[in-house]
Amino acid sequence: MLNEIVFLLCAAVTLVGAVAAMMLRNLVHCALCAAGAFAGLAAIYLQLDAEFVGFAQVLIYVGAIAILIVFAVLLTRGGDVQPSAATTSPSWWVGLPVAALVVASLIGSIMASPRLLRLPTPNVHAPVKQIGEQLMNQFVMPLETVGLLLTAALLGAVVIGLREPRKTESNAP
Amino acid sequence: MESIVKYLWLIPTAPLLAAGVGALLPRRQRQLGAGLAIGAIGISFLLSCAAFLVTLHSGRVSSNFRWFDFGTTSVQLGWVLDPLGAIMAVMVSFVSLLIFVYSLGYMAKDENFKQFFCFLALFAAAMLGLIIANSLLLFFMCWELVGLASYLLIGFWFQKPSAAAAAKKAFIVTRIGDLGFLVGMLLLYAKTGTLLFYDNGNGCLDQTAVAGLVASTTISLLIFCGAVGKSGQIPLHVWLPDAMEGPTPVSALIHAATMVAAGVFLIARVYPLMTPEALQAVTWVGALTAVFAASIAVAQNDIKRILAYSTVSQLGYMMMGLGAGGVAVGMFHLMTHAFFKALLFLGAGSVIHCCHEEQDIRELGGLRTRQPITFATYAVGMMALCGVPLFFSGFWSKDAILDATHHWNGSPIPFYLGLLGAFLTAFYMTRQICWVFFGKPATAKAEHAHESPPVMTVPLVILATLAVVAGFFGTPAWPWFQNYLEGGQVGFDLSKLMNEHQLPLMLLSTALVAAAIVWSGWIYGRAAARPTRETDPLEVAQPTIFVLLQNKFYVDEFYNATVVRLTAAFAKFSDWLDRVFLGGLIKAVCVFALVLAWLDRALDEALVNESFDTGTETVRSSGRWLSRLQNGQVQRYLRIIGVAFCGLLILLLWGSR
Amino acid sequence: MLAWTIYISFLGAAVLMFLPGENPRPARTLALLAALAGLACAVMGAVDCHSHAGAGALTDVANAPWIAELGIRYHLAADGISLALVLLTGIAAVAGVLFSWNVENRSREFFALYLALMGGVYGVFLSVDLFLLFVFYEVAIIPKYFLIVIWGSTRREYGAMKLALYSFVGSAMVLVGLIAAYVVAGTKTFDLAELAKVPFPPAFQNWAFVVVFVGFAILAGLWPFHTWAPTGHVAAPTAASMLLAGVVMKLGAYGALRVAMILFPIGLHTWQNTIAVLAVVGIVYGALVALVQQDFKFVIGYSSVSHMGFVLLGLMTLTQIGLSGAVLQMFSHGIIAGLLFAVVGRMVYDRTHTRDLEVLQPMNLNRVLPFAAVTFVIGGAASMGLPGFSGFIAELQILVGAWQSFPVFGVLAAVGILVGIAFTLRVLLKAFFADDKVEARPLTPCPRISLPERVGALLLLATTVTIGLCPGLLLDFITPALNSPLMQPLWKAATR
Amino acid sequence: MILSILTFLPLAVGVLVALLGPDRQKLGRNLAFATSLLALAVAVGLWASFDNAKAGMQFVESVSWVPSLGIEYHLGLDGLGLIMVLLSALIVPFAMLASWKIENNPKLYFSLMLFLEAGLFGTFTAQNFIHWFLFWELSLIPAFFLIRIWGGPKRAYAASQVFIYTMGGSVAMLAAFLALYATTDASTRSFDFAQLAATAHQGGLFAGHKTLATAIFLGVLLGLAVKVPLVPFHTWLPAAYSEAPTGTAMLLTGAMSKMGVYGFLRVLCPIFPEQMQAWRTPLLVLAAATIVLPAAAAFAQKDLKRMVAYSSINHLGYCLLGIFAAAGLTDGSALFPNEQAAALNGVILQMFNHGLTASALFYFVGLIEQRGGARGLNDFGGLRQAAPVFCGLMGIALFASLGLPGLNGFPGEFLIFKGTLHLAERASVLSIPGLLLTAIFLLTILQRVFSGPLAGKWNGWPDLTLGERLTVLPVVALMFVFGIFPQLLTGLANLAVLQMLKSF
Amino acid sequence: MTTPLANYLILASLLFGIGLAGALARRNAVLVLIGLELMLNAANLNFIAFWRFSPHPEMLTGQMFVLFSIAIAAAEVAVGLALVIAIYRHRRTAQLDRFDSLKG
Repeated sequence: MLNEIVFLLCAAVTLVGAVAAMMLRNLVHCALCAAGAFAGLAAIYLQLDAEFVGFAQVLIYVGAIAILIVFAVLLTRGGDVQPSAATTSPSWWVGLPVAALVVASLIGSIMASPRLLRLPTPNVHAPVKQIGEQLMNQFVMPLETVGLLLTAALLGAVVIGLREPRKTESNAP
Repeated sequence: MESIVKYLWLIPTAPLLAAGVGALLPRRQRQLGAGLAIGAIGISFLLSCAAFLVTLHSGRVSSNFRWFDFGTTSVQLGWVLDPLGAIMAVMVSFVSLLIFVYSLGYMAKDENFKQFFCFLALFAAAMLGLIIANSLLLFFMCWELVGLASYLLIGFWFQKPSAAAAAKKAFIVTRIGDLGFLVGMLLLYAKTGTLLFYDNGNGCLDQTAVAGLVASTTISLLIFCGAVGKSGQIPLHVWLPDAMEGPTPVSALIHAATMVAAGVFLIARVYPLMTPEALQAVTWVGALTAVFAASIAVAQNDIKRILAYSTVSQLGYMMMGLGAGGVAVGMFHLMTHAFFKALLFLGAGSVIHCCHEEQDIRELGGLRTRQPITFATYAVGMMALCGVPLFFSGFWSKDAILDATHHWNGSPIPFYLGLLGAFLTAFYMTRQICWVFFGKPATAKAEHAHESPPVMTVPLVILATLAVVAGFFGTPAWPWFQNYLEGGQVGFDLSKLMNEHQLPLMLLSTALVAAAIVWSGWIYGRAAARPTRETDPLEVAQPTIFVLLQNKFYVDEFYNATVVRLTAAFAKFSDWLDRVFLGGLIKAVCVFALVLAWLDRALDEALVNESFDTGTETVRSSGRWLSRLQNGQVQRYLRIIGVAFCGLLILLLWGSR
Repeated sequence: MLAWTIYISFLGAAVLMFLPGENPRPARTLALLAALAGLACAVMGAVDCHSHAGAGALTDVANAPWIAELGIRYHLAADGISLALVLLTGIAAVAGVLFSWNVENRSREFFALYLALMGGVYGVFLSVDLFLLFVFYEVAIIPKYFLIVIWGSTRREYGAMKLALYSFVGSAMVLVGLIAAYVVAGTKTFDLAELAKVPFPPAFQNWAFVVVFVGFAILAGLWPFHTWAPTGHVAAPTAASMLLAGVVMKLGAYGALRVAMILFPIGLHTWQNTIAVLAVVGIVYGALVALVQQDFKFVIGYSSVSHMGFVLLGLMTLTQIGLSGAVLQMFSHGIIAGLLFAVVGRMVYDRTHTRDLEVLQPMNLNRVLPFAAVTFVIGGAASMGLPGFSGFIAELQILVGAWQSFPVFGVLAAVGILVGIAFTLRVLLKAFFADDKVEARPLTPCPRISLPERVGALLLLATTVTIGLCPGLLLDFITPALNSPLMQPLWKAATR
Repeated sequence: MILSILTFLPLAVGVLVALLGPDRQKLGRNLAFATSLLALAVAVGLWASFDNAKAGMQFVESVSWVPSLGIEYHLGLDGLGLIMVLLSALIVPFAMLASWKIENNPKLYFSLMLFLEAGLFGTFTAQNFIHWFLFWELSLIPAFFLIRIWGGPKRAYAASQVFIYTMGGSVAMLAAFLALYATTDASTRSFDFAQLAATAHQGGLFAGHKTLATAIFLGVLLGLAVKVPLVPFHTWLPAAYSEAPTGTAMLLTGAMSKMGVYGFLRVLCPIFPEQMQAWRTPLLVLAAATIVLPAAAAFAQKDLKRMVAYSSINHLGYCLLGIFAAAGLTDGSALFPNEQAAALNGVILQMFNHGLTASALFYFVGLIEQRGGARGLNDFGGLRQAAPVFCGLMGIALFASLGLPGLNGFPGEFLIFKGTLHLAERASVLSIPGLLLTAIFLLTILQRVFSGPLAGKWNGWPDLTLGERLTVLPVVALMFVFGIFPQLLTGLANLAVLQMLKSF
Repeated sequence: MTTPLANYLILASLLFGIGLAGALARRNAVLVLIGLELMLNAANLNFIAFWRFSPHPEMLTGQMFVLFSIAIAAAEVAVGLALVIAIYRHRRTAQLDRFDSLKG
């Protein structure tokens, strides 16, 4: 029962955060709400006995990504300062039904499979050590790849984000 | 005997060489050229005489050689010595000699003097070759060369278009006959396997004697075609009068004594081959020609033309004689005619020469006193031709012919035609003599005429003598000539002259001739004496007939309107066939191919290429249409992904049931 | 030895790609060396093969597993037919380089692509693994596209695209057929000799043959799929059109013979008459269309269609003599068409900048470019099929074969020869021997025919004359190849 | 070996001359002429060493060429071939002399002449169809260019026409021969003339295929008929001959037209005896038409060259008449060996002599054109006065052409008619008017050009120069020689004819 | 542990839907990126949930997947944001509907 309550709380936090992040006008607020949603998810992970993942979620999403987003928001603020400008895209009315449709079909399909409700909950014990061992043995190649990817992505991000060479500037009016 | 046969080939070869060498001489070597020719013909004459002497005692000798091989056989040529050839050779070479000499004077002023003698020599060579030939093929070859020489000589004054045309006409008209001759010869060749006349019993004439071979009437007639052409018989006589465009010695040589005689000689030569039917045709053609030409001669005004028609007429007599009486009859007239006709032509030449090339008898007159020698000899010739009795050769030879036709069992008509011809001959010759020699000179040309140089008159005198003498060798009383030819013994028998066959005939013909001469002399003697000579008395009397005769029965016009025009039309047609029809056919094929090609090209461009282009264009445009979905709006892509996801999901969920 | 023809070409292409600088001289020298080396390898391989006991039969050159799971092997082998065509490729390659001597624009890339094309062609002719063959076939198509699109002339994008599309449609058909054969055979091999032994069911053969044959024959200019040829030839630069007409069209014919006809003899038998009709139509049609073209190169382009019709007709005769004629015609046409294109594209067009016959007519080129005129005369004579040139012996054999199989087509093909004579004559007269009484139009002084052009032209002329006078040189390869076990299914079908 | 040398000598020198620099025109010309003289010497040498009494081929060379196709390099010479080789060797230097003053690129002109000569030699010596065909075609290309480049105003048309026409015929012939080869039983397959004839004689060719045999025969016939030409395939000829430069026209009529007749004798008759028999009547009619129609058409021409060209067709018509009459008499009992031999001997004589005469005529007409700038029949008149030697020699040639005895034209025509009158009576009677028409138009030439008053503008008309006299005198002399001693030729030809008759 | 799997899945669906709606409806590129992150997280939640309820949770595969996913998401965000900034610099805007460089 307690579990139920915790779950509902966490779910509520997550959903509210997500909704807020998608609906607020102020982009900084949006970023902060998103961070909230990420945090809610982290809680749910914990509840699901995936502690390592939960902490990783907190560290990366709430800690790093949200901050990055805030920075990005701040950096891209100069151009469209007029607050009256619409925050939604012109064809937002198409997007919402599509999203609704997707949700509906997903939920419909979940509901349509009653076996999911009756799945037993096995006991798990997933210590960090075990995760580490598996990462170093079975998943070492993907791990290395991801490392490489991260490095490349960072380098790429830096390169893209750097100011362009003089050439283009001089071309600009 | 043997030796002379060995050298017989020299008779034609000597003048041939003279002609060849003469042709290579430069033009200014006039005397040398003439001397060569005269010398050569002199040699021929001597050789001929020698040969003639030989034949008096012995029979026929021949010498043959292989010309070339074909298949398993070969074509043989050769020469023969027999009385027929020998007497002919003597006559031809002698007349030629005289004419050559005469030409020295006649042609003295011509710039192509040397050439003239060269041609004359060629002519004599061809004629002599023809005479001694022992092969129908060699005969034919020489025959053609005679044609060539006559072509060259008739057209000698080539600057005159009429002369050139006459030469061409002569060659072509005789060639028509020659083609018949050629075909006949080839048929004969196929039949006998040889063209030699005498070849130790294997020649074609031998075979007639030994094996009784007689060529078919077709062959005989075809060969006779050649004679018709060459001897100017109806219907191929048209070339002969025109041939008077040549210099007068040429006329004398070719158209009096020798060339035209070749046709007669041909028939005489192949006489054993001729079938009776063919001989009938020969007689008829001869008889018709004799009267036909004589009647034309009555209305002619050109001195040489009259003689030419007279020649045609006399040739008709010879043919008639050959057909009805045999070789000797025809050949005898040939001999005598050769002399007196040469005489007449040369006399006419003398007149023309001295009257500045005036040939119209109406423009002459009164020459009797101005050219006495010419007149005398001409009169002899005229009387010989007319057949004035006893002393003139023509009388005897013509009488023999009339006698033969009288006894001919084919039909009596040729006999009467012959009589008519004799009458006409006497008539037109008297007319001519009257116009030319009697009366007053009609023009200044005649007025100032003078006698010809001796180089011309001497041959006249010689010929005149012969024209008289020759007749005595063939009188019924002393038929030496006939016996010589036929190989019998001859004896003098005056009674033959007086028998019941000969005498009435002689009297009849004498009466006719006398009547003609008197009548004609009465008419024209008076007309010639008149100061103006425009119209002919006959024309006044019978204008229609006279005009018809004067225009030679319109035969030339008839030929022009039919044969010549047909040939031209055929030529035009052939040309049209080539250019328009066949050429058009070819063009049509080309056009067809080109049309096809353009069609194909259009097909390629319009259909094959177009369908490809349209196909690719369709693909491209549909792609463009689809690419409108790709408007670069990321969110739209996302939406589409979403919808597609839903679709997929629904499909999966509900589809799996 | 023969395999080196492929390697050298690709190696040369690779080296050229990395060659520094824009100077064309090293590029073309290198290309010439590579082409010469290729030719040398081909000749040596041929000599080598000739000295063997079983000259002409299929001899392995290289054989190694490639994609083992699918039974695909890297298997190169040569028999007389491929040898003849490899030799042709070698000669055409050398001549092509010589006639490209004046390419200044991006010459490095030009020659690299050129050599890559050569490599692909060599590969096709030498592969006996059908998958490998197909790969090389595709490899040959790509450089062709770029050669035309970058260095081409009239409507080059159109021509190149058309060529590429036709080629790809063809190869798609071939691929479908090959895979179907692979699957139906079930022997897990793409090896030609192995597959040839498989008795495919007749119903299958009937459609597979058409698909594969037409797929290949499109590249051989089979009517009515021929229009890529003139357009492509016109658009292509000289060397490319030489190769295109000279060698690439042979790829199609070679494939049709090697793959379609050998694998599906029953299908061949079914379709023999139909395809023979198309071939004859191609002969006459191509010649007729060539008769009314204004563009000099179009004439030669359509003449290629006509001549390739002879190849296809020869193939369809299904007689020894006809097939041997077809192979010889492939060789011969390769040489002659190369020569004619060289004259048109390099000697004439590069100097006068026009190919319009009406414009060329008053120039009276036989005065200005006597060497070109003489070359074209001889080339034209060879193209007409005059005796003494290679085309004669080839067409002679094809006609004999045609007489044995379809007499009527023999007559029609003879008509085609006649039209061929007509258009060759027409173009010869218009381009070179126009009436010189017409005042020659002042022509920008055109450079003399250069040494490489002369050498190239002489090489091709010498080849066609040599083969014309001593056809035995090639027939000694071809005839045994036709008798080899590989060809036996074909003869069986022919006697059916 | 000697025949190969004879064939390839002109070829090699021709290439050499063509490759000379453009400033060595005279050297090239002289070299070419010297070569043609050398070839003539070789040909005469062949004649001298030819064994007159031996039947069959002499100087045989036989090398396997393409054994798989039965193609051999097979050369040989019999009397017929030798006569033709002699004729070609004779005409070429004559034609070269006639072209001596060509100004436009003489080097090329003379080298083409040499190529043509090689083609002629090759054709007349080859004994294998393919080998023969090679040279047959080889001779066409130089002829084409000679007309195309050096011809008269309408040369483009004329050259293309001659080329397309002849090639059309050649293609038909080639196709027919290939069909013959293809349909013959493998064991007797051959391209060799003698072998084909032997097979045909044993009935081994197209047994049972009547239609096919006819088609093949007609194909070969077409090829030869165009070349000769046989009416109605002759329309290319007048244009070609009249537009060709003088020397080329001489070669065309003198030697090249003989290739066709030669083909009839060597190829068509021996290999297709049955078809010759079956088609005898139409062929004879066509031959008669070839004699009569062109003769009539010549009569309607206004252009001297065209007249001479038509007369050339007419004369070749006699050859064809002789051949058609002599061939196709295979039914044993009705053989006329002597007549056939006569006709064929006549044909060969006529071929040779017409070559001499017609080329001489073209030479003279060419001179007239060169001097007067015109060649219309009515453009001249009275030239005999200004140029007696010219007139005399041309007259000799004209009379030789119309078959005057004593000149070379006569023996041939005599023999031909000797044979045909017996073998094909009606056709030869039909053709007789041709002889007359020939005479008419040849004399018309003499009349219009040389007779009549000399027009003022031709007053200074030059007579033959020394060089021209030297050029033409040998030929005229030969006209006399072969007219008087035809045995010179029949001695060579007769054995070959007898040999040929066995397979007719 | 009574909360059934379905609840987690529904939560994930909702989260995904919200993210999707945001990504589709908002103009700002940064917000679209946030929406994407939400969707990614929804997926991660699914992984974890399925892992948790799988018969062999000791295999840890779900966890591993999520870990990598998070790492990749970090990289993605970094690059994405850098792109946004770069585009912003170029175009002076971060409104997505102004970008149509991808237009075909």
